[in-house]
Amino acid sequence: MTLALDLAGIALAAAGVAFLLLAALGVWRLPDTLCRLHALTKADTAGLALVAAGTTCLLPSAGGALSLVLCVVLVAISGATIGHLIGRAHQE
Amino acid sequence: MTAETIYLLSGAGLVGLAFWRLGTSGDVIRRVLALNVLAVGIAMLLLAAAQDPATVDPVPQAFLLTGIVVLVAVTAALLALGERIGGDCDE
Amino acid sequence: MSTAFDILVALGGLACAGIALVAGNRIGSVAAFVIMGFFVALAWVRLGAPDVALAEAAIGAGLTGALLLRSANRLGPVREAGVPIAVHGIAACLSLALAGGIVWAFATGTAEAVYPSLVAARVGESGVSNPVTAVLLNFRAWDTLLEVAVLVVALLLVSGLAPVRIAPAPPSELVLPFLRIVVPVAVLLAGHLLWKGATAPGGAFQAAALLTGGGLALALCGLLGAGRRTGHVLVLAGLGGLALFLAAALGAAILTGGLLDYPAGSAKVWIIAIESALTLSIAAMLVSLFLGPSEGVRDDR
Amino acid sequence: MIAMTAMVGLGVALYASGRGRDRARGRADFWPLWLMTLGALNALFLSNDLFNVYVAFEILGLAAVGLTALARSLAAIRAAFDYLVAGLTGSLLLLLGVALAYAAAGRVDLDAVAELAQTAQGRVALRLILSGLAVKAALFPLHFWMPAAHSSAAPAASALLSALVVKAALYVALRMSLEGGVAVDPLRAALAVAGSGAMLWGAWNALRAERLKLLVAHSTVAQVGLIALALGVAGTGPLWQAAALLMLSHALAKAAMFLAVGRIAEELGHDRISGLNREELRPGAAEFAFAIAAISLVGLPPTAGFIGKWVLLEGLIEDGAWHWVGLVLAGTALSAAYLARVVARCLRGGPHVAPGARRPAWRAGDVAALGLATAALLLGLASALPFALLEVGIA
Repeated sequence: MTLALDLAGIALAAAGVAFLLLAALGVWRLPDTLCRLHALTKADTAGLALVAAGTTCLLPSAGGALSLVLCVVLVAISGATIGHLIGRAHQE
Repeated sequence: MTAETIYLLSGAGLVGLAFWRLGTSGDVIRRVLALNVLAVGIAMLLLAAAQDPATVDPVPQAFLLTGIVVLVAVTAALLALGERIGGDCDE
Repeated sequence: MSTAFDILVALGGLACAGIALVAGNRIGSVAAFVIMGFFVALAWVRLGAPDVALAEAAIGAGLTGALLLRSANRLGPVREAGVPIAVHGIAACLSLALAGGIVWAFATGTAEAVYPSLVAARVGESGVSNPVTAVLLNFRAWDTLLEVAVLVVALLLVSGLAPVRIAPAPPSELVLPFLRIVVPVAVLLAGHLLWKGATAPGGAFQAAALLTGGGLALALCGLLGAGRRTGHVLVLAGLGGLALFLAAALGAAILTGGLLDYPAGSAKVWIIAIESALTLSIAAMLVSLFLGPSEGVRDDR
Repeated sequence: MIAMTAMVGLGVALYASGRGRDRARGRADFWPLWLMTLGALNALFLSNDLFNVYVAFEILGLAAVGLTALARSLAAIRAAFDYLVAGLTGSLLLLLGVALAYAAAGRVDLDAVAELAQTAQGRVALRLILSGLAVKAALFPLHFWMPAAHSSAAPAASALLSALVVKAALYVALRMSLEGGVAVDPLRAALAVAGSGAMLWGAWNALRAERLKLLVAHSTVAQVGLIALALGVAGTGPLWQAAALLMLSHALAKAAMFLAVGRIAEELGHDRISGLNREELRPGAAEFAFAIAAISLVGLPPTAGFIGKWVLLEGLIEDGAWHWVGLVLAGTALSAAYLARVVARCLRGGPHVAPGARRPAWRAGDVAALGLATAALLLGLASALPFALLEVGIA
């Protein structure tokens, strides 16, 4: 059971890191603000959520899981808002 | 190499970088940045010095908390002055 | 494994500091500075100082970064007369020598610190079990009192200079719901950190930083009135904290005969009361430091 | 403890002076800053812990910068920015030294200084702390920020800055030198050398200064040098009392001088030295106060400056340290020279003054300047009192 949890945790965290790396690559390589934003917002939020899920699997505890969920929700909300603001500023 | 040594080196590096910039730049924001980096480097050194395998000394940590708040206050003052003189502080 | 992590964090911090100090692009260098703040916070967690790490991430990186961005926007691009290469060389040599000297002195100076045993012996009497909070608000509360005075002086200086106020952008449709979620959460978390500071990492400064963040978000969207009333309220709240701290110091001196020497048994009540006032007052002062003086202050001149 | 009582008395005197000047200008911002300056000074004088000293310096530095920036001109704000950068660099050097002291001795109270002086690491820490203090006290190679800051501030502000703020760093240096014992001798020597450099360089610049305030500011550099020299050669012997007395007398005299200069500039409408002897204006109380302060700074007999220098010279001659004696005398001669440039023009009378010359009206500023100058004079006449206080301080 623990082994399965550990494996799942590692897999989730690795996937999350891959997403984050992709996001960074996107910001670095893509040509203009909107494209970069597109790469950044989605991949970033997903990456963080995956890393958080992986961490929960590796170190299961109710309180920790709750804080991580809070963390992910806050980042998701602010990421979306910031993306929106940057996009608007870019269009003006 | 222990964590202490690594952070000791990095703290000294930050202090060195900051002094170099302070000595060579006349730009308001760069100077303010250099002073902030200097403070961070000193904080790093202090924490690394307070590191002890057995116990962690809370007193330097309290110093640093005080130092961080003091520094942000001074930074705000510096930037307010800097904005008034408009960027370059060389004659 | 953890050594590799330490090295990565240390190098990351150094690299970001380097970028922050040499980048020609203002926004880029401020961004690098903020990222350096996060690397440094990580390093401090590794060095067993989560309280300081929290404060550095929130105040050192976050708030200072915001201040720097504000000024970077106002000041425009870097204007700098080129310095002769010789000066660069001399400065670099001196800095290197200094850094080397520091490494040597710190690496060989291994005196046993005298504080841990003192603190450990008396943390039970202090009313709180987080030693950092105990040091800040009981054993060395004098430092903390002086520090609040520093904030007040900075506020005086900034408000005397009457810098340009920030003109808030009209909030767009997505921002309002965002604020409706984030600001209450920030307030809630601040209260949590404040209360938890007695037993675990956290406390007045970290809570104040969170409140400041919420306040800045409101102010930048024009929701925290830019008028004279709000400015006065903020300044009054800021001064109120110092006044209350001073009153507490004097009160404790009258009760026990020692400045900031709280009556035995009720130290926790004193500390929590002072911390709550400090949280509000530090947050108020930091917001006013960022926003500049209220209209009222400027009218007087 | 040591110079505390005298300093507070000085603060009260400045209070009166400040009030007189500020009612005229109607500046509300001055008061809180002034209060903070004095509060920080008191905190500094009473603290026995290096980290307390750092935080108190931070309050002091910010308040001093606020005072400098009060003048609101671009030059003043520029000077204030440079001042704050220099001051913060100084504080951070101090903090670095404190951190190292913590690493080397495990504690940061002032009693640890003696312990620090025993080890090489501790001496590095002390060196860092001292260089931080030197920036703050505007000691010779690190004085670059000071003349601009002191000369572009408003007169009441410069009086505070020059008389008190600069002294704070010297006071801490004195405390450390006393705590450190014999082991910090090399540091004292460095202090003395820097001090003599400052004395000559400041005097040279003061001789060449065009404007009165700039002259007085450069004279502060020179006087700080003299005090540092006294500190440096004093060691733990009785000579440190001479340094302390010089500090006090300089504080009184320099405050009087800046206030007098402020009044003179107010009456004349400028402060160019070459234009001091205008014919249509009789010399007033401010010029008189300036003259008394100058006498005290040069160190002519009845003043505290004289007693301080006398004790210093006597001690040096006893030790046979003739090169220091020569330097002190040279510094004295130079300061006499640059102050004479002004005094000679101030106290003219007789045929130079036109018969219908206007006499400047008395103002609170005159009273303050004259009062402080008289205090400097009385301090010399009653110099037994400060010495007695200093004895108490050491006990």
